[in-house]
Amino acid sequence: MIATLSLLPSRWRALPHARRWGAGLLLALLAVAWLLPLAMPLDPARQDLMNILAAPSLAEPLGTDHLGRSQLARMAAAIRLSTGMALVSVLSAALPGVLLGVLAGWRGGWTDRALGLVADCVLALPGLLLVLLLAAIAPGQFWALYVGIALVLWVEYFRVVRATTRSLAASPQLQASRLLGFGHGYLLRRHLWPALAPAVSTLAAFGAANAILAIAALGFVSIGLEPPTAELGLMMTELLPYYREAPWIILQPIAVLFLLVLGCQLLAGREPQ
Amino acid sequence: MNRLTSLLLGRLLQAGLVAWGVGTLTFLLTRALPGDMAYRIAAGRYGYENVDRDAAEAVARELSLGGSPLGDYLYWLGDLARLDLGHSLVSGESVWSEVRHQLGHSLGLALVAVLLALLIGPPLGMLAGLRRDGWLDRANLLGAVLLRSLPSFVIGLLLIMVFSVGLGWFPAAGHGGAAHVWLPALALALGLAAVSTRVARNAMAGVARSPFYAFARTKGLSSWIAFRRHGLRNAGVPVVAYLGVQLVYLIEGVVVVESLFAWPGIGHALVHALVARDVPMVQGTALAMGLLFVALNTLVDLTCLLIDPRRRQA
Amino acid sequence: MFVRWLRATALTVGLIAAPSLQAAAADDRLDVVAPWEINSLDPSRAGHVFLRMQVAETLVDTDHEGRLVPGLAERWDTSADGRRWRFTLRDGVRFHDGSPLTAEAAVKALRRAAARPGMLSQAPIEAIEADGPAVVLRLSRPYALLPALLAHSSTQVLAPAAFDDDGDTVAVIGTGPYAVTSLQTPQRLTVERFDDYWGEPASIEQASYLAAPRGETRALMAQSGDADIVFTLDPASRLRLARQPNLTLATTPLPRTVTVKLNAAHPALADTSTRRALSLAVNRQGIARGVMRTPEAAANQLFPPALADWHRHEPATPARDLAAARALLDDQGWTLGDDGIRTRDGRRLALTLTTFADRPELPIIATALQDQWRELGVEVSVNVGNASEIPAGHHDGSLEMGLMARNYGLVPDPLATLREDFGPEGGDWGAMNWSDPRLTALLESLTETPPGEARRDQAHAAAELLDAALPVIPVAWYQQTAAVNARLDGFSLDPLERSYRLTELSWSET
Amino acid sequence: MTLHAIDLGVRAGDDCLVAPCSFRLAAGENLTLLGETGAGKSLLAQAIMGTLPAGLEAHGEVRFDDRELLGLPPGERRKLWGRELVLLPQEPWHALDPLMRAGEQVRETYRFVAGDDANPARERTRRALARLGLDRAARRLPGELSGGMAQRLAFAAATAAGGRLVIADEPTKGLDADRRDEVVSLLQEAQRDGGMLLTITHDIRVARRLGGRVMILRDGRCVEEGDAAEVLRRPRSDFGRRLLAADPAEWPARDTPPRALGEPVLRAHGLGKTLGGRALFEGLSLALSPGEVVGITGPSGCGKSTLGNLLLGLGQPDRGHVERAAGIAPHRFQKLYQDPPAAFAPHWTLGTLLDDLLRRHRLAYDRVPPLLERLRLSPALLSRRPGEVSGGELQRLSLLRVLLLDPVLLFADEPTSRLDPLTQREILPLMTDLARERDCALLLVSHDRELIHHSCDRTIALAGDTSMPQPGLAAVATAE
Repeated sequence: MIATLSLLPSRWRALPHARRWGAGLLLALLAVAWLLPLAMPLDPARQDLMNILAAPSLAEPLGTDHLGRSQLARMAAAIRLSTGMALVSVLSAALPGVLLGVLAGWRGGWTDRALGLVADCVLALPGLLLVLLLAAIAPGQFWALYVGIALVLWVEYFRVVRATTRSLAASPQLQASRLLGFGHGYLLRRHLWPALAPAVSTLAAFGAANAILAIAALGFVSIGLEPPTAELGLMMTELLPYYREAPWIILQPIAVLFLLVLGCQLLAGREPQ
Repeated sequence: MNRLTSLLLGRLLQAGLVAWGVGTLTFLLTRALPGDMAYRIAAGRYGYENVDRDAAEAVARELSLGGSPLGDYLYWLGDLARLDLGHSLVSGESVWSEVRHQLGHSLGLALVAVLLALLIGPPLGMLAGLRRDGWLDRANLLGAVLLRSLPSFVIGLLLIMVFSVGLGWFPAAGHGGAAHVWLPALALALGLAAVSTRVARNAMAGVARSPFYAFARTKGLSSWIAFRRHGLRNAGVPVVAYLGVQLVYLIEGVVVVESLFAWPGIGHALVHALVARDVPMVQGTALAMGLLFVALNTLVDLTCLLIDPRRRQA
Repeated sequence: MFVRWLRATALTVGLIAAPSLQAAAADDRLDVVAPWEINSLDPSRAGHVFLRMQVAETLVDTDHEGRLVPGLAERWDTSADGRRWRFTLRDGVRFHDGSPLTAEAAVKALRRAAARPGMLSQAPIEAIEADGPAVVLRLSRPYALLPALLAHSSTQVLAPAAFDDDGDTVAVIGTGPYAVTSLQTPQRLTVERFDDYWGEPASIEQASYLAAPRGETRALMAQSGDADIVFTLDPASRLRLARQPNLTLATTPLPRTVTVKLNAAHPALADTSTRRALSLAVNRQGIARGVMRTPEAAANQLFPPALADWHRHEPATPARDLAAARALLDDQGWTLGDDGIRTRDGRRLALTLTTFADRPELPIIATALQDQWRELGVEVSVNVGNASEIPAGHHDGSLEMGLMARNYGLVPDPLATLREDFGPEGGDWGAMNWSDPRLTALLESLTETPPGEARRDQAHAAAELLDAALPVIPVAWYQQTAAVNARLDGFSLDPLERSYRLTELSWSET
Repeated sequence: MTLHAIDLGVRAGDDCLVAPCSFRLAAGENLTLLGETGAGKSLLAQAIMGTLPAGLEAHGEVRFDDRELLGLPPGERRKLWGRELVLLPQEPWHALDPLMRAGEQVRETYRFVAGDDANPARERTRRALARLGLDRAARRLPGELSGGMAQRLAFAAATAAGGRLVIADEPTKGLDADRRDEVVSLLQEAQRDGGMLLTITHDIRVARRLGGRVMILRDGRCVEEGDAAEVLRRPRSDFGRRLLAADPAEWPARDTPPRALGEPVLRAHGLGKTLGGRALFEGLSLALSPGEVVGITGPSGCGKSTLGNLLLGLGQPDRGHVERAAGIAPHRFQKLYQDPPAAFAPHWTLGTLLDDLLRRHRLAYDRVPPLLERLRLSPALLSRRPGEVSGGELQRLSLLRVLLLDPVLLFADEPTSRLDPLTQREILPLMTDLARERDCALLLVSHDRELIHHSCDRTIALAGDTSMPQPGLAAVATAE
């Protein structure tokens, strides 16, 4: 799903080595999340209070959590929910960011300065205030948290897209295409988007991870808790107290997030500038 | 010098807009939030044990909630304009004194964290950038990705277990002596360093491949002098510029690290104020954090001007 | 040459850290860490911290067994009709600023406490006056619990200089064995021994209080020696700290019960048998062992053993009886749907359980109950919000079920809290849309009967009534825990959580 | 003091990039390596200097005085840089640290390479800059220097440590005609006091002015070698002759008959433009009629490109106005760019871009093959991306793209300045013939007066101030 974002006309063979690893890693994660429940009946909410924090065994490959629930089931559900919500957050940050960035870079002049000022102000507002305002308006809704987080993250897309668009707007390739009689749509599709795609997909990769970590931070100050749903960020907070008693438990959500970030990072191929 | 004045004017305008934004947002907070505010404030004041109807009614009378929205809004902005932030509904102290006290602690923590981040991130990043795709570069990438996927409270816990419980070098939490600032600042710094190290690595890799760096070497300068006189400064510009954007993570990290290390900072206060719907306090802390962010960004802009003389003439 | 650069940075970091090494180890100050923040100086808001740190004192005190003993008041007596109380103050007591304790100061403190939300406002007080060395309180009707209310932290007596002219508290000048040296709200308080204290002075010179909301942080501070005493350990850390050589662990049952408050007006919760079914479906053993990590925390009745008069010994712990619970619901006409949730004439048996995260174990218990009631066929959605949502929901009728930890030891005698919770129109933290005339009568007569055999029989009768009707379902009892550094002697836990008993502590010679 | 290369060649793995060749250089002498881009000239210089990129190794022997350079360990080799071997980099305005003042970049060579103390270093820098007429530029940043000034500054910085062997890599690339003589005199100065000069260039006029010995390279093979005077008059090798013929000065005189000028497609009245506070041109009026080839020439920075853009309507003149003939579709006024790849969207194949154009103007595909034939382009090119095609081929493709729209006016802005002489010799006449055949007015801009003289019907010469910074540089300075 992150892979589709890059939109580069590249077939699997053409993907350089690192990106193939990245795409493979992401597909593996998603496969586990979506295919596992089909293979074996898993109930992320079924508890067994007599068998809490059990070590990984054949019966329970990932052990049980502090309420005796199957960690395998919860991890699969958590991956599904978190990657889905991260995608919501990334899209709700990328769409306004890219559109406003192109507008600012293209028009220049006072639109550029006005949008730049708005972006700087949103960046200066404590993100936490925005997220909590949204979380309070729609209590118990996960999407509200993720959209709240996106309210802060769109500025990063805006800045990168504006810089690229501004440099391209004055370039000979655009002037030539305009002279040849092509309209704005064509210029966007042929010239602008391929130049923006790698930068945007890199930011998307890191945006997804930041969204999940932000949920973990919110869960740490006990906002957005919604038992019994399994969410990567919140699991890190819930399983934190058992870091000495059952260290493998809290490592699982962190390892999944690490693989997710590494996968996106390799896939995007470039770090955010 | 008009570049400098236009920059400062821009930042002043931004500060004004941030103040207006915070004022409006917190005003919305008072009006739009479901859940009875009076009850939450009473719970915040007297502890949830002895909150009951008459306690909540006493608070409601005191706040005189209600009245026409627009009138209140203008009245609210009027207060803000006069920098009269009112009194915290929970502790009764004047918001300004509470914020100054907490802002001082948070500012200290944030500055030490940024300093540590600058000491850890960019040097390692630049070393990795000099020898592209060497073992240090790969380790740097993996380390940065690992740190970016660890929530700051897990980093904090690991630090306490190693440096405080294990080695006993630093106190685990709380504040008081100078030694108390190190672990929370390091927990914040590692998060920031993970980002700045990759920015420094890319900048250095670009500079190392540039023609002026090659010419500095073929002129006869040793690799150390070439790095010190040409590499450091050219790679420094993007690192310092990226610092401005990075502060967003600093503010978010402060909230978690402060509550983990029991540090009386502003992030911690903002969370409590929001949960207890102590709106004047929310406005005071949010305003302080916003203006802190604008001030740090202005600092970053000035450093960029210092490092990059081209910007002065442009 | 880069190595030179890295060595230089490592050196500077080491230099700055060096002086801090000694500071942490050798200070002889008693460091106390607890989860509760000091959000104000006002006795009615943060009085509990100043009482526990023995900075301020109340007219009536309690001994190790929880019985009322003279505090700042030497003795007290009541008029024949029980409506006029006279508390004679101890003489020769000085405030920390040297000013003497006068009846006027005590009257001023009590009037402030009665005017603000808190326990004293429960009593039907008509007037409070000073009469020579004594304080006189006139009531509109007899109220035997008055001495118990005067043991509550909100009634602590501060010096006149502690308040500015419009009544706000500007300094905490008490009469306790320790005086405040520095106070940084909301986190930190440092105190030192008050030499001319009226009682026997403390042996430890300096002490400090730090509020650390996170359980993990407190546990690690105990382990690293930064904190000498840590209160309220989270279950997971408790097991680990028990194995630490330099720490001893103290636990004591608390008169606090985790209960589920039910809205008896809700169609599904109106009849007793449904409430009984819900109670039978709760796996109390699992929650006690799995979540609270103390098997004896399983609550078979509302009142824990710590409340000697009210706790009934006979009923064995009701093991989970899912079959009986299902049978009860079947009799009520709740037929099991194909999705495993019961329905009755078109309505699903779906309820919302509201709880809060100020006490970290409550959301976990809520999740456990959610699954256990799902096995019974009841769909429960958990809403983790702010603590005030339960009293707010009680008044606007929107609350369906509320999971909370009710402290019946707010005042040495639980009767005051019970009259508030189970009165004719219920209580914010007690029954909702449920009342029983027999219980109301019992609670009324209990206020007049002096302590003794007759009082205990009435208490047991009231307890039986509550356990039968189940306006609130008891789930688990609380344990107060503390980790104490081995270099301290004479530590004991106060079951009423009124005092940290710092004066009884001393550095061990080892 | 001698430099003796014996069978010096460069290989990448097992395929040979530069075939082994030998040459000798003594004190006071100079050798010029002449050839097209990609002939391996730079690789030879890098082999001697020791700056070959990873994966390439030098073979054979290079004896500098009595030391064999190829065998030296890299650490020892680097000690020679600046002190013994001096490399003048290509495009010096990129080779100077953009953040450091000009004078400082010279002083640091005296201070850290020559090892002078602070004061003598400052003094010697001042004197060196004064000698090169750069005393006013000491405080300026590289971004504010013109191409010529940047070249002289790089020379001062590189030779400060007293290196005897000076290797100049494409010293005149990106500079216009007037600067070329300045550079040649600069290089000769390095050679005068007993130094040795090895110059790498594709410009025959530079080789002829430098004199000394010449070696002509083609596809990594030494084709001819000898005295400059003799080799550059009557070259023995066939490639040498074609290389000589490519110099615009040698082009045959135009023999096209004068033709009756039709109704002008475009008129300009009293055009005036000021840029950066300086008036580029005033009161300029002209008319362009179909099939006419008009040249605009002048020193760099005199506003040639700006005038062309104004005529094409890509900018607003400060004074006067441009008037187009009525009834001509706007897309029949087209432009060719100086750097061909910059005019194409880099991410798509050329075929895709061409199909877009055909679809946009609803043209049938059958118009393309004859044009491909006429422009000597193989259809296989269409399946490649702009980055995977040579500059010459790409310029011809942009010509094809423009011709599809039967242009009435074509503004060619230095179309061949980035191309090799042979490619230029082939493309420019093609361009002028096609314009005449299709009655399309061609406006040709170039700083090479010989080229304009041999191609155009009439010429507009613009005067200009030489101290204007390089156009490319100005963009760098203002980049945010």
